[in-house]
Amino acid sequence: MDRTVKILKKPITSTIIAILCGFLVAAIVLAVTGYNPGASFGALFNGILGRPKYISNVIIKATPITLTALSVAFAYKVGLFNIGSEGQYIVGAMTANIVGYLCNFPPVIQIPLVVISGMVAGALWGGIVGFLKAKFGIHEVLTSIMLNWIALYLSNLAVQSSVFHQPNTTAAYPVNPSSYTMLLPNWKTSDAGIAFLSQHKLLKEVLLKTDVNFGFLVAIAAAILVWLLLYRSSRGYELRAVGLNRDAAEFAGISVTKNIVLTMLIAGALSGLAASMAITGTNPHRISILSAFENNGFNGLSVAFIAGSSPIGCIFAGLLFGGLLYGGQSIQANIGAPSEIINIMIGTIVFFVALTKVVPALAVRLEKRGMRNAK
Amino acid sequence: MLNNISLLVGITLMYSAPLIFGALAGVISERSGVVNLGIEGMMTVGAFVGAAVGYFSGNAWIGFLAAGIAGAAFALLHAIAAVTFKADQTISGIALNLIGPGLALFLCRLCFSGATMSQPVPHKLPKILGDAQENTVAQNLNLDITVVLALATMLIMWFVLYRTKWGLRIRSVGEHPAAADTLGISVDRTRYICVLVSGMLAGLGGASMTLAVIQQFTPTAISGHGFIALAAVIFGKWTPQGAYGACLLFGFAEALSVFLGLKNVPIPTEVLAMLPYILSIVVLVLFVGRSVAPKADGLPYEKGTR
Amino acid sequence: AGCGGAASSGSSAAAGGAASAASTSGAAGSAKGYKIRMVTDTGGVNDQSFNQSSWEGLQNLKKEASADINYMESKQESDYATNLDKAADDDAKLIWGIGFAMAKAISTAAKANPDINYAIADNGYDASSMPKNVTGVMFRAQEPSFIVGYIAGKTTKTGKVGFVGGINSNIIDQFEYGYKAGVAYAAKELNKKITVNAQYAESFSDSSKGKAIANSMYSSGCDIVFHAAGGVGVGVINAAKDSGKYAIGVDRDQAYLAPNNVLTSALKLVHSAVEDVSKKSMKGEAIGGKTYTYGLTEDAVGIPTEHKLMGDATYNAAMKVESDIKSGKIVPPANKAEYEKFQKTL
Amino acid sequence: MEVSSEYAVQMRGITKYFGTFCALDHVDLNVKKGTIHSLLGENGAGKSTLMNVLYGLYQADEGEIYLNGKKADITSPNVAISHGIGMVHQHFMLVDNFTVTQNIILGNETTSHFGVLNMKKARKDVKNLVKKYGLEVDPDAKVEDISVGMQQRVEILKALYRGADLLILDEPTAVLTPQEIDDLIKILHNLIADGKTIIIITHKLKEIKASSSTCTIIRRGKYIDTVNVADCDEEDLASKMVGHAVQLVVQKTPAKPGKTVFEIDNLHVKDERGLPAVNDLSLKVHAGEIVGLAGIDGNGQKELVEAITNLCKTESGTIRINGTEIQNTTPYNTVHHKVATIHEDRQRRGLVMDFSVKENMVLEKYNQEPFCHRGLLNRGEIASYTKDLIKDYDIRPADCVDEPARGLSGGNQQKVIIAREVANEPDLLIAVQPTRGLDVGAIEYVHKTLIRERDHGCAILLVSLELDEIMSVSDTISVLYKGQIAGSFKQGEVDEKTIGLLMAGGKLNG
Ligand SMILES: Nc1ncnc2c1ncn2[C@@H]1O[C@H](COP(=O)(O)OP(=O)(O)OP(=O)(O)O)[C@@H](O)[C@H]1O
Ligand SMILES: Nc1ncnc2c1ncn2[C@@H]1O[C@H](COP(=O)(O)OP(=O)(O)OP(=O)(O)O)[C@@H](O)[C@H]1O
Ligand SMILES: [Mg+2]
Ligand SMILES: [Mg+2]
Repeated sequence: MDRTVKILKKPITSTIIAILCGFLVAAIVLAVTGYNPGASFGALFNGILGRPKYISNVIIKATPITLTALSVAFAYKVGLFNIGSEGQYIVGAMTANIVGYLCNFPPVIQIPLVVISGMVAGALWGGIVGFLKAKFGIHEVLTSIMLNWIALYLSNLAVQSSVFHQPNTTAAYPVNPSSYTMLLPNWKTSDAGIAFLSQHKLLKEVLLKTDVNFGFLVAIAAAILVWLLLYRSSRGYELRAVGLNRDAAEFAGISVTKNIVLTMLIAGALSGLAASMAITGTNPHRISILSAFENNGFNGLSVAFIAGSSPIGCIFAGLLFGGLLYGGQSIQANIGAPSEIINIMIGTIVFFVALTKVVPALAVRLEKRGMRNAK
Repeated sequence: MLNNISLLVGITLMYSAPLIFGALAGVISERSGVVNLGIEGMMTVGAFVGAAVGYFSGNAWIGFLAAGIAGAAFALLHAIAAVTFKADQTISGIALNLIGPGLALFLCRLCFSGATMSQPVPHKLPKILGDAQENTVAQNLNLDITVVLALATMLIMWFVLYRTKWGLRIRSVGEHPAAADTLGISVDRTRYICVLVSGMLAGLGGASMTLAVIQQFTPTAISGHGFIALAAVIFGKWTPQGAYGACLLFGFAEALSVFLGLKNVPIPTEVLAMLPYILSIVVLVLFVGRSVAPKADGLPYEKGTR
Repeated sequence: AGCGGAASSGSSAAAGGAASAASTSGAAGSAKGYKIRMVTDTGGVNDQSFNQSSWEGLQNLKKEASADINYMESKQESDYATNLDKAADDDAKLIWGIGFAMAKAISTAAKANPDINYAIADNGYDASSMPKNVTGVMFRAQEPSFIVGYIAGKTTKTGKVGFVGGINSNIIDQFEYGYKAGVAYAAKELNKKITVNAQYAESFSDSSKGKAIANSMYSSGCDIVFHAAGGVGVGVINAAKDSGKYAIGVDRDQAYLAPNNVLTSALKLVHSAVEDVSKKSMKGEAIGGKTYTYGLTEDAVGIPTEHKLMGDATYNAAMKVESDIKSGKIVPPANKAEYEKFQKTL
Repeated sequence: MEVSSEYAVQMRGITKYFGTFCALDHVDLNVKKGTIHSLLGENGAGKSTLMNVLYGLYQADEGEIYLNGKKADITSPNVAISHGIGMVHQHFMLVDNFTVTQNIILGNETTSHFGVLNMKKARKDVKNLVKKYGLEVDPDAKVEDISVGMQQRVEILKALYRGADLLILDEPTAVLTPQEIDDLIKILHNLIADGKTIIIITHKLKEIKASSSTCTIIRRGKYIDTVNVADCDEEDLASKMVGHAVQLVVQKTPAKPGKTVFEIDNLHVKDERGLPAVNDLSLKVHAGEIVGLAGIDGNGQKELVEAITNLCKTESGTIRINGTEIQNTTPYNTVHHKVATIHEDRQRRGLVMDFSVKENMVLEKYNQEPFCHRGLLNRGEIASYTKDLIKDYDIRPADCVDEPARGLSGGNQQKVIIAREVANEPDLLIAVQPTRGLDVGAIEYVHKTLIRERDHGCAILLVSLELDEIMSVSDTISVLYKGQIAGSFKQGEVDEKTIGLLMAGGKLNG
C-alpha cells in the first residue's frame, strides 16, 4: 500500500498514467470511427520503432520541438508563458539561413557562427517581449501572439527578397555545406563513404536515409544546461524567485526587470537554437515561404506541458511527441485513418496530461484510508 | 472620401465580428477565473457545425444556433478538466486546440462524403440592408447581421457583468473564489456556466465566419482567430467593451492594410500584412499599458487552500 | 420501376466485381494493386488546391484501375525527404510529389532509389539535371488565365478588373500575368482602356482578407475579380456574392459557390494530369526523364462550358481565343518579363 | 454535556484530517447563547479549522454539531448562513476591486427584477446597518482603498447583513490599531446586547479579558479546557494554552547606544496617489538601540519603510546608513548596506511561498560565498546553514528544510523571515509588525530575539501598531503622526496615555 502510494505520488507516474489514458481514449475514438485500434497502434509503433531509420527520424523530428519545449518550460518556470516560441523559431531559422548562406568559413567557425546567429535572433525576438513586459507591463502572451505573425511575414519578406530568393522555387538559398551539422555530411555521400556504408546495412540506412545530426545531443545538452541554470545556479535562483514572487524578489534586492528580460532572452535563444539546428542539421537547409505556421513552437508548448515544464522531462516528452507526429503518419499510411484522427489522438493525450493532478490526489485519498484502517 | 471611409468601416466591422465573439468568449471564461486557451478549437468546431447544420437544414439561423450549442458542448471538456478535475487550464486549452480542428475535419468528411470542405449553405445569414446595394457607400455599410449581434452580445455581457447579480458573482469568483465560496456562491457551478457560455460564444464566432463572412466550412476558415481573440481579451483588460475595442482596432488595421494595398503604396505586401500586429503593439505601448488579469484567473479553486 | 432500378444497380455491382476478379489473372494484373504513393507539400491533402486535386486523381485511378494508392502529408519542409523515404519503403512503383517546393527532395530521393518512378506536379527540371526516373508535370495555367482575363475584359462595364493572389510565386505568376495579358488582349480588341488592380493577401487561408480585398476592389470600381488564392479566394467569391458583382474562380469550376456571381473559372485540372501520367506508368510506358506540360491542347486546363453569365457572344469569342492559343497564334505570358514582351506585341 | 437549547453551538468530538495530518482530534465546544466566547490556542492549534468546520467550509471526518439544541448538518457555507451563522475569516474574504457595498451584498443581492442589481436599495440597506451598529464605513469606497480596520468592519457587516445570530471572528484584531480594537470590542458588546452570540479567536489575552465571558483552549488539535474568563488571569490562560509557564513581561537591560547607524533628515515621500505621506521627517537610530515607531496605521509607516528599502522614490531629504546616502537607489542597495527588513506582509514581500524553506533562507545571499561558488549554488552549504537556523529559531516542523514555505504556519513563516534577516548580521534591522498574528509564545520569542540583537550592537527600528509592544520593547519611543515625528521619548519617561494622545494628533501641554 505504502509503496503504491509513493509511486502514485511521483509526477512521472501520473504523466505515464495520463499518456496511457490518452491512448485508451484514442483507441475508443479509433474504434468508434471504424478503425481497428490494435492495428492502428501497431502501425504507430512500427512507424516509430520498426526500422533503425525510423527511430533516427523520430529523434530528428523530436529535436526542434524538444528545444522549443525547453524554451517554453524555462520561461514557465520563471513565471512567463512563452507562446511566442513559434515566432522566435521563425526568426531564428531566417537568420541562421541568411548567415549560413552569406558566410562560408571552415566548419569550425561556420557552424558556431550560424548556430549562434539563429540563437541571437531568437533571443532578440524573445527579448522584445521581455522588454515590453518589464518596461510597460504589457502581457507577454499578447505581444508574443503579435510577434509570431510579424515573424512569419518578416521571414516571407526575406525569402522573397532578391538577394535570398532562389529563382523558380518558393525558398531561399540554402546555407553553405560548411554549416552542416549532420554526422559526416560530406563523407557519407562520397564514393568512399558509400562504398564503406554498403557493407554496413544498418549504418547505411541510418546515415544515408536520414539526416542524422548532432541536434538531439545539443537538445540534451541544452536540457541539462537549463536544468543546471534553473536549479543549480545563483542566476537561476534569481530567475525563479522573480517568477514565483516578484514582490519578494524585488524586496530582497533582486532586479525584476532585468530578470524578466533575461528570461525572455534565454527562452528566445533556445527557440532560435531549435531553428539553427534544424537549418544546419536537416534538409533542405533553408527556409521557404510560410503560408501557415509550421508549429515548431506551438508543438513545443504541448511538449513542455506534457513534461510538466521539467527541462529533463522535455527530452522524453519531445521524443514522445516526435514519435506521435512521425509515427502517426504510418497510421494514416497503413490503416487509412485520416490525419485528423491522429490529431485527435494527440490532443486526447495532451488533454489527459492536463488531468494528471488527479493521480496524486488519489494517492492521498488512498493513504488516508490506509491510515484510518490502521488506527 | 465618403466611399473610402465607409469602405474602411465596413471592412473593419466585417473583419472583427468573428474575433469579437471569440474575445467575448475569452472574457466571460477568464472573468470567472478559467483561462481559455482553447478558443481557437472551439471556434473551429462552431465554424463547422454552423456551416453543416446551415447546409442540411437550409436555414442559416438554425446553423448559427447549432454552432453555439456545439461550441458549448465542446467547451464542456474544458470545464470538466478545469473545474471538476482542477486541471492545468493552459494544457487543457491547448488540447482542445488540437482536438477541435481534428474533430471538425473528421466530422466534415463524414457529412460531406469525404470532403474536408462543406457545401455552401443555400442562404447566408442576412445583411442589415438586405440584398446588394446599388450605391457603393450603402453597399460598403451593408453589414452582416453578425456585426450587429456581436455588438449586442458585448452590450449584454457588459450589462450582465456590471449590472446584475450574476455578473457580481461571476466577477467575485474570478477575483476571489474563496470569498465567493464563503458566501454560498458555488464557484464550480459559476465556472461551469461561464466556460459553457464561453464555448457557445466561440462557437457563434466560428459560425459567423462560415455563415456570414463566407458561406461554407473550409479547413482554414478559422486559422489563428482564436489566438487573436485571446490577445484582444488581454488588450481589452478582460472587459467586454475593452475586448470589443481591441477587435475593432485589429479589424481596422487589417482594413487599413488592405486599403493601402489597393492604393498601391510602395510598401512590400509582407510589411502591409504585418501592419495590424505592429499597430496593436504600438497602441498597447502608447495608450493602453499594463493590464491585470482577474486575480484568480487560471487558478483552480480548491477549498481550504490559500 | 424503383425495384427494378435497385436490382439492376445491384447486378451491375456484381458484374463489376466479377470483372475485376477476372482481371487479376489477366494482362491488367500488373495494374491491379499497382502501388502509387503521393506525398503532399505542406498544404496537406485538404488544401482545396493541387494536393487535393491530385489525390482525387489518384482516387479515380483506384476506382477505374484498382491501383493501390495512399498519401502522406507533409507538415513541414523537412518532412518531404522522410515521407518520400517512407513511400519508397512501402514498395511503391510510382511516387508522386505534389508542388514545386518538393523538387529538390524528389531528385534526391530519385537518385537514392533508381528502381522507383517519381513524378512531380507543378515542376519540371532542366534536362541536364533531370534524373532518369523522374517525370515532371507542368501546367500552362497562363492559358486558362488568359482566357478568363479575356472574358473579364470583354465583360467589364467599368473598365476596371481585379486580381487577388495568395502569396507570390512562379505558379501564381502564371495566373496573374496570363490574366493580365488576357485583359489587355480584350482591351485592345475593344479599343478601350481596362486597368487591372492586383493585390496579394500574403496568405492562402485568410478568407476575411480575401473578402476585404475584393470588397475594396469592388468599392473602387472593379466589377470583376479573379483570384488565385486558395482559401482566400473563398472570401473573394463571397464578396462578389454579397455585392452582386462578378468573381472568377480558379483550379476547379467554382460556380457552385455562387452560381450568379462566378463568371467563369480558370480550370487547372491537376487530377487529370496525375491520372494520365499514372496510367502511362501503369501501362509500363517509359515516362522517366521527361517533363509533360499540360495545357489547353491536353485538355488539362480550360474554362467550364457553362456560360450563362457572360452570354454566348463572349463565350464564343473566348473559344476563338482558346483555339488561337492552341494553334500557337497567341502565346500567353507566364511571368512578368514575358508579359511585358507580350504587351509590346499588342 | 447535555444537548440543550441554552447553547447556541455545541460541537462534539470533532475530528478533522488534512491528508494524513490530524488537525482536530475529538474537539468539543459549547457556546452559550448571548455570550462572547473566545477560542485560544497556539498558532496551528486548529482554531481556524474548527471554525471552518462550523461554517461548513470543511467537513469534519467525525463529530456532530448542534445549533440551539438541534442537530445540524452543515455541509456548506450556504447551510451555515441559513442557520444564521456568520464568519469573519482570518484572511479577509473580500474582493479587492469591489466596493464595500458590492462586497456586502455579494451572494445575497438586492435586485429590482430579472436579476438586475438595485444598488440604490443596497446602499441604503448598508447605510442602515452601519448606523444601527455604529460600524462607520464608506459604502462606495473600493475595498483595496480602505484600511484593514475598515475592511474588518466590512467583514462584520457582511455577516450582519445576512442576519447572522452567531458571529465567528477569526483573529479579528491581528491587524487592528489599539483604537480600532477598542472600537471593535464596543461593537461586539452592542451586538450581544442585540441578542447575538459571538465566538472570537485571538492571541491577545488582554482582549479575551476585555471581551469574553468564557474561553475554550485547544492545543495541537486537542481540547484542553473551557474556563470562566473572570476566574483566570492572563498568565493562567497563557500557560494553559502553551502547556507551561510563559513570561509575558519583556525582560531587558537598559540600552547602551553606540554611534549613529541610521539617520533620516527632512524626508518627504508621497503616497501612491501623489499625496504627501511622509512630511519632513527626521529620525536617528543608534547602534545597540531599539527605536519604536508608534502610530496609527496610515500615518506614513508604509511609505517610510518603502522609502528606506527603496521600493519607492523620495521627494526630498536624505536617508543615511553609516553615513552613506541610500535614498532613491535600488532595493539591492539598501540590502547591501546591511539593512535587514522584516516586512509586515510576510507572504507578499517576505517569502517566496513556493520556494523551500532552505531557498528562502538565502534570499539575500544566494549569490555570496559560501552559498554560491562560481555562479553555482552550494546546496549542501545552504541546507546546513538552514538546518542550524531552524534549530536556533525553533522553526517547526524541524524537518522542513526542503518543504515549501507555503506549508508552514504563519508563525513559523515569520520565524523563517526573522531568522534570515537576523542571520544577515545587519547594522540596521527594520521590524515592521513583527508579531502580527503570532501566539504569545512566539511573540515572546520574537521580542527576545530583537533584544538579543540589540545587545549585539544592532540598530533596530521597530514599527508597530501595537502600543504594548512598542512600550515594552523600545528604548526610544517616537510617535508618528501625519508623516512626522510628533514626539520622542526614552523608555520609562512617558506613559501609554501620552503616547496615545500624540498618536491621535493631540498636543502635549507645556
Ligand atoms: N488546508 C490545509 N491543508 C493542510 N493542513 C492544514 C490546512 N489547514 C490547516 N491545516 C493544518 O491544521 C492545523 C491547524 O490549522 P489552523 O489553521 O486551524 O490553526 P490555527 O489554530 O487557526 O492557527 P493560527 O493561530 O495560526 O491561526 C495546522 O497546524 C495545519 O497543519
Ligand atoms: N496549502 C497548504 N498546504 C498545507 N498546509 C497548509 C496549507 N495552507 C495552510 N496550511 C497549514 O495551515 C496552518 C495554518 O496556516 P495559517 O496561514 O492560518 O497560519 P497562521 O499562523 O494563522 O497565519 P497568520 O496568523 O499569519 O494568518 C499552517 O500550519 C499550515 O501548515
Ligand atoms: Mg487560524
Ligand atoms: Mg494566525
